[in-house]
Amino acid sequence: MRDFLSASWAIYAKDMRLEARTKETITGALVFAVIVAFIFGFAFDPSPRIISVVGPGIVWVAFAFTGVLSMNRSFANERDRGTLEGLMLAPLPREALYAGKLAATLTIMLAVELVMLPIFLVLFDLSLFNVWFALTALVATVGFAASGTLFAAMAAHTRAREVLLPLLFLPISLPVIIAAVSGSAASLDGDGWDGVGMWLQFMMAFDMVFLVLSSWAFQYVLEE
Amino acid sequence: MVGRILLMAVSLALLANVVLIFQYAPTASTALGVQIQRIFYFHVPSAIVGLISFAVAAVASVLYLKRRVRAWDRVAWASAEAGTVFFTVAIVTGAIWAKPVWQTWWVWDANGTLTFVLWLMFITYLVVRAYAPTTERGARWAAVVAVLGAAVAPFVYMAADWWAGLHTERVTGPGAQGSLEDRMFLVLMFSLTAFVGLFSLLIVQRSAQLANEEALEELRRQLI
Amino acid sequence: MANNSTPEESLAVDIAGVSRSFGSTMALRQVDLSLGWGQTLVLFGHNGAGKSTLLRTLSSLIRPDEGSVCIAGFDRDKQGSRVRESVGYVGHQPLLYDELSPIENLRFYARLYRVRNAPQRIRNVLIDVGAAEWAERRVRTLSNGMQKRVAIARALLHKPAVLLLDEPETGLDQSGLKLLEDVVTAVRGGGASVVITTHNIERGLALADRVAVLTRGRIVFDGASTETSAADLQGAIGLQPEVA
Amino acid sequence: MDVTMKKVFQIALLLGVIAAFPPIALAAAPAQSAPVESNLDFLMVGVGLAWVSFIAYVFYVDRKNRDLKHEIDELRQTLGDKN
Repeated sequence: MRDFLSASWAIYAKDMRLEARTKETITGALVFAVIVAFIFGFAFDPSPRIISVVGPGIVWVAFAFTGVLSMNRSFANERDRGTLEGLMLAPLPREALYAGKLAATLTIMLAVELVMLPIFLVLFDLSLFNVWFALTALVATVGFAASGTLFAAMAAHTRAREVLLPLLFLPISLPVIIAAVSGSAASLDGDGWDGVGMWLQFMMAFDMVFLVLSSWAFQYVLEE
Repeated sequence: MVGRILLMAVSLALLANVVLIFQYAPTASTALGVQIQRIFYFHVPSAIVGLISFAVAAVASVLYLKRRVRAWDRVAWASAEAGTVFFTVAIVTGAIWAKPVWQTWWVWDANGTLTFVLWLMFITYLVVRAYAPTTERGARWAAVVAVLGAAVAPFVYMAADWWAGLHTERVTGPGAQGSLEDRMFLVLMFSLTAFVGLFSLLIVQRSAQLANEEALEELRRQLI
Repeated sequence: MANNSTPEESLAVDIAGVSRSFGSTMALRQVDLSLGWGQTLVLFGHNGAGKSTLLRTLSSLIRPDEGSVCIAGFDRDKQGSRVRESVGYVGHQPLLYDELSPIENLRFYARLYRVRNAPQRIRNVLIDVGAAEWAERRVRTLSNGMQKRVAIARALLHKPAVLLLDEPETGLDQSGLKLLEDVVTAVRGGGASVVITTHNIERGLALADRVAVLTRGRIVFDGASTETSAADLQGAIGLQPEVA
Repeated sequence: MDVTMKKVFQIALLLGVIAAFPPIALAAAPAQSAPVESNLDFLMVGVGLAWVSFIAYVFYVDRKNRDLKHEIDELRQTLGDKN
């Protein structure tokens, strides 16, 4: 167990150090999210009545697609420089590699979501600063990252990874998107646990199943 | 020899099915579209057989990942291809039936959403197999997609059901039938068995064809 | 002796009946190979003969279609991580992160390979490959030859029982080649074994205890380096005489 | 020569079956009461034809498959003897 933690920590620390130095993924994802928000800004007239209905949808479309973007980076540069082989050679268990990469992608996605909150406030006068929304966002992003990391490892090895990753990722994460939008809507209407609770439990169940399943399937995706 | 008997039996069943649907099945109530309702006997069986093919593909994929026996992968591939066709038929017939009766091309109820998502998963299964760098990896990745697709199915169904409950009044979509007259039920069951027969016929044939392809490749290898 | 205990009676490398095909091309065909401890095996063969595939199979990167692979007494399927622990591999790519310095790269790998007293060990291997003075610069700013030296340092970091070198001479300058020979003799002296693939017959023979020739996925010659000569090898492989 | 004869025979058989469908529908037509029902029978013919051609295709693929398998086994035989 100690080996598992130290190995996944090593990978997580390395990815964070690389990201801190290059800031490649976070800037890309952030710019993309802002553009998506702007486009929605023009798509709907920002009257409070419409925004309260459409708001959660906008937020989660932006988060889902920036998620796809940041997942793509997590394995793409490892694959292009061939360093993924270095990780395959090392005696670390495949699940630790999955856990390290999952944590790295999750951190970047949550960071982008955090920075987007004030932008949604300014653009749509949509105040997302409440606990229930934060909980929904956290559990949903874990759901995204769980299968996303697995599919990013798959897509990185193909020539059409920008096409393949969304095709792989979006159908699987549809339930999370439905739950996140409904949960966020409920949290915005201010009905705490009785409104948001069922969606949170749904997403937590989803996360459990897909964290276990994805880390089991990870070995088959990586193996040459 | 078994193939021939199955072939004959399924052919007769399919032809008899056509006659049954148009002659024996009663005319439906106006609420269900009177004559157009007869498409129901194609729509529901193809959706059900689509689900069966997804289950077969998922189970065969798990066995292939565990035991690496090529036969399992061929079965999974064959049922994925057949399943894609059945789901396409289900979606098209569902739309044809929904438009005149419920004035929308598609009802996003639990059944409809599940059929659509699993159809997308099958497309992803075939795309991943085509885009993979080598045939072995393509087989393994496709197997992973099938397993994850099967795992997401209950979540999609539940999320869509809750979401539909929240948003649209309980429209009687293709799924919500109420009780069937016995003659309707008989024709439905006959049609379902005919379709299941067709499904197994396609699986037997397609996996035999895949086996031939692999045997040819093996021979070519020995010649070089 | 290597830092992990290796059962005495086992061999450093013991593979039998290994085949592997990619699509319709057979990369390896029923390959049997064994290598004792403290020995160097040099593998010759023209391009596409399957040398790299064989080496990657030994390193457990590639899973064979058939056959068994035992490295340092551990079975590849049953004790995968023990095999990976005992192998040092240098391929065509250095497997280093451009944005990190050699020291940061080695510190990362030291953690993955659970190397004890890592800082000391990192300094030693960097000195062994002559990469100490530019160990702080980003790998992106280093030349291919320098990156290859750091890659060799990475492969030596955890004192592997079996060192696998895939055409290590590519990219190395004269002093680099000299260093490579010192490293190989030092590793062999320490009781570990080395498998090298190369095109350079003279240099290969100089390092080899055992020589093997691979043609189209099959081993056509496998014997002590004394049993053969540069001329025989050229005949066997069908290579033009290599310019030393 | 006889292979093409076999093909001709099979095509003739297929066309025969397809041609047989309309008379059956028309024979059944008068039994229907309301006139509006008649186009239902044409629909039946249409769907029936679709299924017949599909079934013919399945038979065709099945035969192709078996020929291929036969050929592969033969190839394996000759290869087996050679080495």
